[in-house]
Amino acid sequence: MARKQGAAAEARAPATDLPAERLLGMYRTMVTTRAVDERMWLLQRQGAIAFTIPCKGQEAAQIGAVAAFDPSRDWFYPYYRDVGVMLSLGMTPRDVFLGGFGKFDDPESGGRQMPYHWSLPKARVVTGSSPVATQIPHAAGTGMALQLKGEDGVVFCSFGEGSTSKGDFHEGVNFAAVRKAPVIFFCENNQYAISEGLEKQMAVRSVAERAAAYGIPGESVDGNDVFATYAVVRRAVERARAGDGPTLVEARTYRLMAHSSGDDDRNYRTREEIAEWAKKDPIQLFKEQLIRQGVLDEARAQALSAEVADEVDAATDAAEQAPWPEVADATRFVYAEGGNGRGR
Amino acid sequence: MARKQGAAAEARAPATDLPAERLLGMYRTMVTTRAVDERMWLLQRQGAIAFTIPCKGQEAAQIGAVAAFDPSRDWFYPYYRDVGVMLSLGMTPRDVFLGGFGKFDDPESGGRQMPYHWSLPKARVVTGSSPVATQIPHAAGTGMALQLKGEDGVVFCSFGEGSTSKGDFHEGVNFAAVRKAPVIFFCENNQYAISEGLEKQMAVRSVAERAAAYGIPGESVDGNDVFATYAVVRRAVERARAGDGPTLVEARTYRLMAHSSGDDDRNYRTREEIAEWAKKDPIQLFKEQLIRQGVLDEARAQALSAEVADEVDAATDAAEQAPWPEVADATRFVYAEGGNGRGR
Amino acid sequence: MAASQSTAVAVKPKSNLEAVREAMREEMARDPRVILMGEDVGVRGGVFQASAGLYDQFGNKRVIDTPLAESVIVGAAIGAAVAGLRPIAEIQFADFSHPAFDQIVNEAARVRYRSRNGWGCPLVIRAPFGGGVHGGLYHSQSVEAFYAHVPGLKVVAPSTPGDMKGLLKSAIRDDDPVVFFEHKGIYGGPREVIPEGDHLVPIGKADVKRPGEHVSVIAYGLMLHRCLQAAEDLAGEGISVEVLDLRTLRPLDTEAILATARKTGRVCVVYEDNKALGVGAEVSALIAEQALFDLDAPIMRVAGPEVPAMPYAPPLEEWFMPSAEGIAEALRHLATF
Amino acid sequence: MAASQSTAVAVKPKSNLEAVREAMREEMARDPRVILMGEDVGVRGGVFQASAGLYDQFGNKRVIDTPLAESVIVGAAIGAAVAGLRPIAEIQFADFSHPAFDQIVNEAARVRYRSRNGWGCPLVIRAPFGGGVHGGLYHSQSVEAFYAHVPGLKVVAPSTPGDMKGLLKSAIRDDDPVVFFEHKGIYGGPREVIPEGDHLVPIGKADVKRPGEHVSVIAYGLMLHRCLQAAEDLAGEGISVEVLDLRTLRPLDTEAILATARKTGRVCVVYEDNKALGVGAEVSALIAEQALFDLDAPIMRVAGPEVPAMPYAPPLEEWFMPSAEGIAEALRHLATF
Ligand SMILES: Cc1ncc(C[n+]2csc(CCOP(=O)(O)OP(=O)(O)O)c2C)c(N)n1
Ligand SMILES: Cc1ncc(C[n+]2csc(CCOP(=O)(O)OP(=O)(O)O)c2C)c(N)n1
Ligand SMILES: [Mg+2]
Ligand SMILES: [Mg+2]
Repeated sequence: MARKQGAAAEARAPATDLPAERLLGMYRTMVTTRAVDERMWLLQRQGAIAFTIPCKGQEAAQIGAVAAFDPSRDWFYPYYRDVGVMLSLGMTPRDVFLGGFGKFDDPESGGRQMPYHWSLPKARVVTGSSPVATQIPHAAGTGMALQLKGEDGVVFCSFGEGSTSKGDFHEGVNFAAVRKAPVIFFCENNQYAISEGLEKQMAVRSVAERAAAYGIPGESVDGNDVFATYAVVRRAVERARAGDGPTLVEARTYRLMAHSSGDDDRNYRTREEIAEWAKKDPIQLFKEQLIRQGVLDEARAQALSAEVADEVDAATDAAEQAPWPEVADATRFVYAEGGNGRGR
Repeated sequence: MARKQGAAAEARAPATDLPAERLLGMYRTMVTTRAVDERMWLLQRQGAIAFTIPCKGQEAAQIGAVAAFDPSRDWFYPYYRDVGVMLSLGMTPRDVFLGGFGKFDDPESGGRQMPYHWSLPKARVVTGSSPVATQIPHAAGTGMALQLKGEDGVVFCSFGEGSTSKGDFHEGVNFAAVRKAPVIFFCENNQYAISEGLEKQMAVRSVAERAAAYGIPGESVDGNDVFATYAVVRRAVERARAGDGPTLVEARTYRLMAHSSGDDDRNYRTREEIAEWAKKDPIQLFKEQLIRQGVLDEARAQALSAEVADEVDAATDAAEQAPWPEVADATRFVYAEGGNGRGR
Repeated sequence: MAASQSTAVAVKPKSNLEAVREAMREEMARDPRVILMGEDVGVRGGVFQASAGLYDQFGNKRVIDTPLAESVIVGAAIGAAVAGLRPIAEIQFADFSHPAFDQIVNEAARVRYRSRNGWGCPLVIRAPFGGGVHGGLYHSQSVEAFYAHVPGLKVVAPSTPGDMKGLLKSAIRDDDPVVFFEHKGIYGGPREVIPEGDHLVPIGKADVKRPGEHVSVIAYGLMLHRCLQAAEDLAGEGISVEVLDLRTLRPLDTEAILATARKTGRVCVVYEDNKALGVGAEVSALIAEQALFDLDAPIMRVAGPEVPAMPYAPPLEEWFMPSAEGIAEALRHLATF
Repeated sequence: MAASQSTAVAVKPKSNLEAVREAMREEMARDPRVILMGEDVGVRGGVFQASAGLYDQFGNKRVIDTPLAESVIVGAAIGAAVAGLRPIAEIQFADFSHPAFDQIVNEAARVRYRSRNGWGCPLVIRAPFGGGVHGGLYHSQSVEAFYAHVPGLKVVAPSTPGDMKGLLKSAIRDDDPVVFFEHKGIYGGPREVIPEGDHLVPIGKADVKRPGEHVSVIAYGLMLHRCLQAAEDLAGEGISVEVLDLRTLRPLDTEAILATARKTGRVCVVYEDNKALGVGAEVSALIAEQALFDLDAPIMRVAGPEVPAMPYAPPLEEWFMPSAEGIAEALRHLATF
């Protein structure tokens, strides 16, 4: 299934071990992700926050992939678009907005970093930076640390397809492969790196082909399909947990919005192309799948959307009213405070 | 032929378009390469020069590969072990020794760089550094420049198998592949990166498998066989010159000596392994091939070896007596002298 | 704008961003060896629109959208430079020059020296730097000190549209690698009339942007403008401030630095980068070595604090960057020392 | 060696290389979280034999031969550090730290700050640096100034076996990333008796290696020894030289630097790196800012010349490196200023 891309929804196989309640939770997270994403865009356009970088279109890939992990023992290196991953791991809409404003209660950085630079120690989501692909060597190292400590955690590490052009991608995946580190390298191939289409990044047609260089499995999956993504990643996680090393998974998807609030995508792609992909909207697709399975119905979906809208409104207000970081705080934690102790 | 490794010399196909005289020249270059290499080792052991890094065992790969290029229009990015490449391109034993001592007449750097940091502008051999793999992006850029200028040169770029672990390998080969730049990436897989065997660098069994990540051909060839190496590289050069882009060629060979004069290889490989590979000595093999073809006979081979020995003696003396660089010269050419003009 | 070599007439005011674009367009039109490479520099015209229109004008062979990989942007530019081209390599944000550090410092800077002039490497690496744009931690950094430490490189950081254009054109014509920093906080303004024609400003020359008698302040980039503001404010208090724009950070214009130090005897160096080992450290050390007995006050430095980088939250960002008020305060202290 | 916290008895003299090896062995034995990773650190024991025997003692899970790729050596060490280990990452030669520059500067140095203490990055990056070993251009560089510019990093460069061991042990126990430079020119000697037992030397403290009255010379690494030699030579001429060993380059021991400057009023900073924006620039700027009126002479710097790196040929290598004679000459000039 992984390597085939079903043309119609019917052709996809939603067979899964995920219970109905879990599926409903995932659907709710997807709807919340979309609502948070759209609110961030709105806040930016209103001048309330400085910057946003939308994930619209990539929600199924994110939420399907992360569902295959065990939040009680696995480690996470998500990339900036992964609102869906973070909401799945316990971050709240308010947290995301706090990051957007740069408020002190922002759990990622206390307002120090631009939005979407995830960090959530309690969920083992490791702090990230802006230079892309730098987290890939980190994920390899964390995987090796788990091996050494005899723990059975698996590491999730995501990035865009453009980021696979970078040396750190090569070095990180290669080292993980050599040491059979338990890492899932999850590429959200949304077809563009800012303005540059796939063909400017690589001479292969699928990111999964890059896996051959490392002697690890490479899987390509329809990233707009939660079930398909979940199934492929799940298999990869099982392999990693069993000691069989890393997998490179490519989720084929599409960025429905501009690259960021600072981008204008009109000079590098057509409106028709976007419209074509919008027809495959992952939330719509997941909803149809759940309705067909009898897990969801239209009324419940609408109620859920209304609840989410309220939640996002309240979260926006809460974040807006939260305090700014104090200047006195800005010099703290350049180094550890309180002498020798734990690394963190 | 490229992907098969003939067990016996007889199984190899020495069919070639290279005329007898050319073959004899290549044989002479091989013998000279070996003699220069051994002399450098001796000089280092005598304390006359500071450092050497032997190429013994890799001569066939080097001389077979470079023979496939056109010295009148092609560009070269050899790596430190490529004495055979450089002697093929017009560098003399005296030049190599001048570099060994660090004398002013050293054509590479005027005594500024350690030995084996090739540079020979008249032959379009571009200056190199010590950090490995850095020349790979350069080669990609030179290939693109040739494309832009409408020239039909092809770029030779060599490196060891350990160096394929580096980000610059990935980034350089990838960019060249995307732009279909005319570059031959030639990997001399001598099985070790200092003490580290192949399995510590990659989870694939052949460097050629790395090509799949870039959508370019990957070829693996017996690098101890001049004819086989020449044939494979020749085909790659023809493709590149025709506009069909880069090829990654792996020449499987072996480093018969320690990594360098500073290395002791006894703790990381067995004497038996070395002895096994010594049986496949590339010079011996080439000699047998040429004798079988009637191009060479034992008497002529001996005479030639004697000539080379004399030449190498004379070259050693000449380099030893050459002047040191003056201190006053050391501040020159940090920047161009004489204002705006040519880049070099 | 002392150093302009142009005699042409003036027209309407331009921004620093327009200055960059014009310099590239003119040099590409003038010299077919000049190419531009970087992420999104093609159809997108660069994320700041610095190369808008160049792709249409010069085509995809000379305006090259590269893969997302800074080391190969610089590395391939080096390979093109040694082969006779004159590449401009754009790094999207100066913060992302670090993956290319080895190619810039160990390669580009050393090509000529290590081959004893066998090869040269005429290359411009352009990078927007600096803060005040809500880009913390990684879209606001000042990284110029790393490169200003490296012999073999030239490092330029202009502050005004005339200098921006004139220095970029000089950089493109230079036979050696030039790291060209454009402060993104002043891309939009203040605007300035740029002399028309082949306007060149020489690399290596500082410029007294405002002459003064009592105190000297030395700066570059956005900080230059805050220093000018402080000088203007202090003029009302009877303190006459000389403002020296370094413009080039390697090689430093030692003569101009020592001249202003000797003239006023009171020097403050202002920079947005972290203080320790920032560019101001060298300026200060130069003066302490060569003009110590001309000084009437300690050499002050007003610079970014010793935290890893400028934070994102507005109050913290404001805290990080030296302000006109803070600079005025320091100069007042020096003047009355 | 003033700052030792150890009270144990002395035994036979050890080299700096042995000091490094002992520090790693002891810390690995003491703390199972400590691992070592790098090229050839395993069976080969490192190209300088710094880790000889550790592979046999601690196995291939804790002594890891990495692929030939510095960015992932540091990057993976960061990932191991955040996950609770305490990696020592070896860079074979400091010249090859540049491919890892982004991981060191943008990542390791900022992990704690950017997560506001959510994560920490206890990591030691060891790198042999410096010249005098016929390694030009690329096996002799001094790269410490790049890292000493970066808040979030600690940068250490000891000169004597006792300090080498005591500071490496402190670095391994530190909760933050430490870049640890070992001058390869003094790996073999001079030897010194190292206090036995758990010998720790604190990061951030300079050390007066020779007290004096007339002139101060400030240095680190191999240059410290040349300064000691110069001081010894000048003692015969009646010039009493105080020699301050910086030991830590970030954070600088401002107090110790200002104390010696105030004591003698005549300061020379000596370093092997290129002069402009080398570590001495910051030392000089600090003094010029905080102790200017205690000075009786300009602050001198004796440093490597402004060429890209130390050349290979013996006469050029000798020319590049400050010599004891050259240092003595400068100190003589200062003393009689
Ligand atoms: C090292 C580095 N270079 C450049 C950038 C600027 N930049 C931010 S996102 C981006 C495109 C990334 O594309 P991709 O990896 O496909 O992820 P996507 O944004 O499409 O999800 C670029 C060039 C960066 N963040 N880091
Ligand atoms: C970036 C970098 N790191 C480390 C080194 C030190 N070093 C020199 S050669 C070498 C091994 C190279 O192995 P390989 O690429 O297989 O080439 P070989 O020497 O076997 O021909 C290493 C680690 C270096 N020169 N550059
Ligand atoms: Mg993308
Ligand atoms: Mg090898």
